[in-house]
Amino acid sequence: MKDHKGLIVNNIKLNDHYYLLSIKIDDDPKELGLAGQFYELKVKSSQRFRVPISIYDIHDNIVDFMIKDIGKATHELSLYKKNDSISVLGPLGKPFTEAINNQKCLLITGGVGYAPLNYFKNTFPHATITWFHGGANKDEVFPADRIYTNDGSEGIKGFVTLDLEQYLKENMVDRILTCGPRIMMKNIVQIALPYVKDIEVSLEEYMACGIGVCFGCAVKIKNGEDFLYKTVCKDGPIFQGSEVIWDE
Amino acid sequence: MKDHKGLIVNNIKLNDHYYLLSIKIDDDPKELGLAGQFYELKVKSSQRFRVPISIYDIHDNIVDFMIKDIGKATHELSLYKKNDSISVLGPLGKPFTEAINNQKCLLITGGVGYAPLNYFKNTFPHATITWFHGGANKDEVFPADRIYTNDGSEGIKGFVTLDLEQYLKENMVDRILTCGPRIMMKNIVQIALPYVKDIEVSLEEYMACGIGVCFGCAVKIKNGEDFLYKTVCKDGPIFQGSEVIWDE
Amino acid sequence: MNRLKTSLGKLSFNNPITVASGTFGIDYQQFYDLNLLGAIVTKTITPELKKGNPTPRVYETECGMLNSIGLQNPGIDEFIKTTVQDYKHFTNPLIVSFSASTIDEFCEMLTKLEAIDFIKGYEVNVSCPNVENEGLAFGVDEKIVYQLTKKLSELTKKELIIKLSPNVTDIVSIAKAAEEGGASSVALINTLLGMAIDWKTGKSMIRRGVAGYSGVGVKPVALQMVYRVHQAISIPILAMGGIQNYQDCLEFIYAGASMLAIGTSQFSDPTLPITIINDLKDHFDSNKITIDEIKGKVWGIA
Amino acid sequence: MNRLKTSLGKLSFNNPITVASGTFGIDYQQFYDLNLLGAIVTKTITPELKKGNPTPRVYETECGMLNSIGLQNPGIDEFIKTTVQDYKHFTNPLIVSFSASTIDEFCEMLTKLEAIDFIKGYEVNVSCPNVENEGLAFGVDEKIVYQLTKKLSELTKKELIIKLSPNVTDIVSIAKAAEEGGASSVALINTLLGMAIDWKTGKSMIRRGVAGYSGVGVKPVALQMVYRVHQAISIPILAMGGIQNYQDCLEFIYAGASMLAIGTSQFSDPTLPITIINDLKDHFDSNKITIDEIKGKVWGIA
Ligand SMILES: Cc1cc2nc3c(=O)[nH]c(=O)nc-3n(C[C@H](O)[C@H](O)[C@H](O)COP(=O)(O)OP(=O)(O)OC[C@H]3O[C@@H](n4cnc5c(N)ncnc54)[C@H](O)[C@@H]3O)c2cc1C
Ligand SMILES: Cc1cc2nc3c(=O)[nH]c(=O)nc-3n(C[C@H](O)[C@H](O)[C@H](O)COP(=O)(O)OP(=O)(O)OC[C@H]3O[C@@H](n4cnc5c(N)ncnc54)[C@H](O)[C@@H]3O)c2cc1C
Ligand SMILES: Cc1cc2nc3c(=O)[nH]c(=O)nc-3n(C[C@H](O)[C@H](O)[C@H](O)COP(=O)(O)O)c2cc1C
Ligand SMILES: Cc1cc2nc3c(=O)[nH]c(=O)nc-3n(C[C@H](O)[C@H](O)[C@H](O)COP(=O)(O)O)c2cc1C
Ligand code: FES
Ligand code: FES
Repeated sequence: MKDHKGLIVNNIKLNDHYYLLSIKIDDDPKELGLAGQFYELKVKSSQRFRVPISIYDIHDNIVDFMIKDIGKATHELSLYKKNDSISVLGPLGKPFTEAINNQKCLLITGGVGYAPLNYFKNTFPHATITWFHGGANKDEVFPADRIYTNDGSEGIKGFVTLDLEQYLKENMVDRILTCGPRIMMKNIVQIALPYVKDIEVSLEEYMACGIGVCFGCAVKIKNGEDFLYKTVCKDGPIFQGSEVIWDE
Repeated sequence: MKDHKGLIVNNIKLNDHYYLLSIKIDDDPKELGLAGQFYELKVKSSQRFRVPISIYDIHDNIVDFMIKDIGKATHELSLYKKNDSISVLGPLGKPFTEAINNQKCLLITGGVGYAPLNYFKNTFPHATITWFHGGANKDEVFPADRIYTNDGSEGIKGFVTLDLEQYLKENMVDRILTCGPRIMMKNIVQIALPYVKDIEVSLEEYMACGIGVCFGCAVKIKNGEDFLYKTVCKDGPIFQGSEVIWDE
Repeated sequence: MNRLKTSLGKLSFNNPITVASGTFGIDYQQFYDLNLLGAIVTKTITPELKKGNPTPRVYETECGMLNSIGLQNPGIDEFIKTTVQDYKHFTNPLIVSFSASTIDEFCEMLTKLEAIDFIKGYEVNVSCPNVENEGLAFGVDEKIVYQLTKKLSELTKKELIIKLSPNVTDIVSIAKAAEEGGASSVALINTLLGMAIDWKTGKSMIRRGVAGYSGVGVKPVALQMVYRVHQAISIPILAMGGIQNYQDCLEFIYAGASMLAIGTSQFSDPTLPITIINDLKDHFDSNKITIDEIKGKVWGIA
Repeated sequence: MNRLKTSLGKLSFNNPITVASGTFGIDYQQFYDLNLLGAIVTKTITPELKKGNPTPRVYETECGMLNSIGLQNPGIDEFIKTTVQDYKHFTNPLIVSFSASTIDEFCEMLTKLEAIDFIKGYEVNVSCPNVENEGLAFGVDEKIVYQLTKKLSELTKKELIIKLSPNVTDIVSIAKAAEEGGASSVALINTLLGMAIDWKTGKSMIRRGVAGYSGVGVKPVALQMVYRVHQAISIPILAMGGIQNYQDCLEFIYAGASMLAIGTSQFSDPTLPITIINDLKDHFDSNKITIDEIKGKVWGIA
């Protein structure tokens, strides 16, 4: 983890809402991060907090981020151009557990939750990966084995969890890895836990420090009969779905 | 007085510290202001207050401002480019009294205090004008009949008030008009008042509203044996030097 | 349908936007028709002429401004003779702000103002030193706020707004005292105490040292106070503190405000109150809601 | 010559920069050598484990941030066993912040901490609810601040800093109470009470509603309080509230601060404390001045 001076090498518009920002970081490529980890990007429109963005991919010493323009910071980032410099703090957080060879991994993502799993897939070519991806409409859709949209504008009409139970009944799955809206992940855990114990979820919370000192980004994690608050930025963002307290 | 949408038509660097900003304002040229009046320019670096700048000249519907880069707002303005737009509020304040034909006017200015008197001179070509200008060094010097610099790098070495008493003894002067550092104007009033009753000074104060409602820009003005506070932005910036209470 | 209609205790307004006392003057009519405002609030007047404080009196900080005007005003008699007459012909409600240094003086002022029929309400500025109480501001002491409000409420049937100071340990108890004393509404917040120093020289940027802090930097504090006061009292709230746009107004309405005042933000944008009224109208119309429907309806708190 | 040397009552520091309690943790050692700080201040601990408040707990506002962490901490025993041990080998002074809900609990905590020799001072956080006083914060009542400080000062010879809450009518009387009770210095300011609401939906941006406001927006208030407290007491001041750069530090030193803490501003720039130390060094060296020479020397006030 370092506060790097990054250099924008590319910023590609994917559609009206999504773009792919590529940042060159002068550091040992092996130190640039693992699937599930994220960076905190410094922007002008957010002076106090940085913007947490997952690693979408890494090649050589270039880190790619897939970003959805939803507000002032993510909009500002959409305007960055080649050769602009940017301060990026990372890699932060705990990664997804490594995939062992041939492990049957089911990835389930919603919207921009696609990003960290993309890097997971690229990192473990020898795992057996099946990917369900869902979104509100076709702008929210990226390559996957099964596509779901709420409005039916692409793939299957419905939530990404539509056929999940059916699929789990019919297929052997070692692990599920998921990132997306909280309600989606909550449903996945509820549906899938009887079939698959190892469900890793990637959580989000508003962050201040990003490095585990302020306890701003707390999430409720089971602790026996009780619970305790863990930090998304340092203890997470990856947690076991069975350990998260979903009702709040 | 209006909140105009101005258009930058020119921004010329005069030297390392001074520049001439020309702004086109779509309004009746006759309404754009008189010598001694000023505008409040809206800048990004100062979100609450605007920047008061005197009219340096007006031709057709273009208002020229002579600006000295001394801080964040005046620096920001130095970077404005042709075709940038800018919100300008004005003209504000009371102008210098008109010059009647052949009236012998002695203008005394210091540094950027040159600006409002330049417009005065251009406005009243039939007045008989003599101009003393002083500054710290040659960067602070602009065309005038007599030039003074503190460091002697141009013109006469010394304050602009150096030969003032001598000059007033030897020459008939109807009026003095002055703009510059407070201490300069104070000295001028002290030296010149025995010779010339009509001394108009142009005062400065930190401003909030710029239009006379907040009483932020107060200056002490004599009121019989007592005093009262008048506003630079509405009652001024032009006051009779004999009425100002200089010691504070 | 006018979705912007709102009211304080005894007064109804066409829209919820007014101006903060001391930041407004008749000169704004050069920029827009003042009748467009929900109401007009004049600068605080005092029993006698006040010269005001030495300068510098205003300073812009990173997130707001400091002011130390010192209530410069011509005194109530001159105000009645000249200043207030400028407002005679406006059709929207005129609210006059006043202050004094003893309770009796407050009462005398109110009696004088009662004679003027086109004054529709009063905003009582209790942030001034109380000479009968060690020079502490009236507004920091709930008992005194109660006494003062009680006396004033017996003297008028017009809208009586007590404007609270935020520089207190517990604004809720002060607001309650105003309510119990018979105020028909409360206004908050007046300025926080603040300061700024020139880091190069050590010079105070304001001649009096400590000054009043306003503008966007105080907004979270104002919102918190409006929320807490709204939870505790049942008379309406005129809210202010750092409002810069219609979104800020919505925050305050959700927190419990019935009416909103724009202060500091007018200085860089004289027509801002009108822009905000138009934006609010668009927002309420396109969302088909009214002020009453969302007032105080902040949620998600546990 | 080290022009940055400074001290609080019983402790000397190589430079005047420390960190604000709750905004700092050992993790910052990944960015710089923590020995470079004038001192280290740890997050407030309490007698027992505290889970903290529900989320959202943090929110960025236009001019600062809101937090409602709820003093999440493992409790003093766990702190002594693990957290504090991480700081054992630093050579700069270690200051431990703690809080409790009764005076007795405060005293018990101090007694436990006294056993640890590498703790050089205490910052007593009095912004917490006092269960013996209707749950009002300790720090709003001068009598209780006096009592608490008196008891604590009798139990230790180490630096005893009372950290004051700004949410009071008169911070000066509270600071005086701390001084009279035997505090060797005071720290100010803790967070202001603030709030933020999502204007689109009316949802509180912080789960608890009211939260602590910090960052640049509170700077004028902090500066004002440091100035007024410095005029009134003779023990030194550890100042904080919105510091973003060395210029801000100079403002606070002119107002009367001996030592400065960086809080919120670290979040976007983890090495900021070090940048500020270096900038201050340059400033003091090139101007050939020391902290003591300018401390409290604000001028131009009349
Ligand atoms: C671990 C992690 C990984 C993420 N990875 C990605 C990614 O790969 N691609 C992507 O597009 N987005 C990602 N996000 C979400 C992204 O951080 C938010 O969309 C972004 O902060 C919104 O900022 P804004 O100013 O554009 O939006 P606004 O709505 O204007 O946000 C205002 C502020 O709210 C906070 N905020 C808003 N939404 C979120 C959120 N979902 N999580 C945390 N804070 C928030 C931030 O403090 C932000 O400054 C991730 C979030 C986390 C926590
Ligand atoms: C009536 C009037 C006419 C003026 N005419 C001119 C002119 O023609 N050309 C020119 O270059 N300058 C003029 N000035 C001065 C100019 O307004 C200041 O130099 C400018 O405000 C400095 O802003 P800054 O942010 O660059 O400097 P900073 O030092 O960073 O100023 C910070 C803030 O301090 C205030 N401030 C600083 N200096 C002054 C000042 N002298 N007067 C009022 N407020 C100040 C402003 O609020 C400013 O936003 C005039 C001032 C007045 C009052
Ligand atoms: C220059 C100035 C003068 C003020 N004068 C008064 C006043 O005379 N009476 C009063 O009650 N409040 C006065 N205030 C306080 C405002 O009415 C308002 O309560 C405060 O500024 C917060 O609102 P804002 O952040 O929108 O400015 C003044 C504020 C400013 C900035
Ligand atoms: C996230 C966060 C947590 C905090 N936790 C504590 C705490 O545990 N104890 C304490 O005394 N102050 C706490 N504070 C207050 C800070 O120490 C400091 O007084 C305040 O933030 C003002 O400084 P700043 O504006 O530089 O942040 C906290 C502040 C923040 C932002
Ligand atoms: S953001 Fe500070 S602990 Fe996670
Ligand atoms: S700046 Fe408001 S009265 Fe002059």
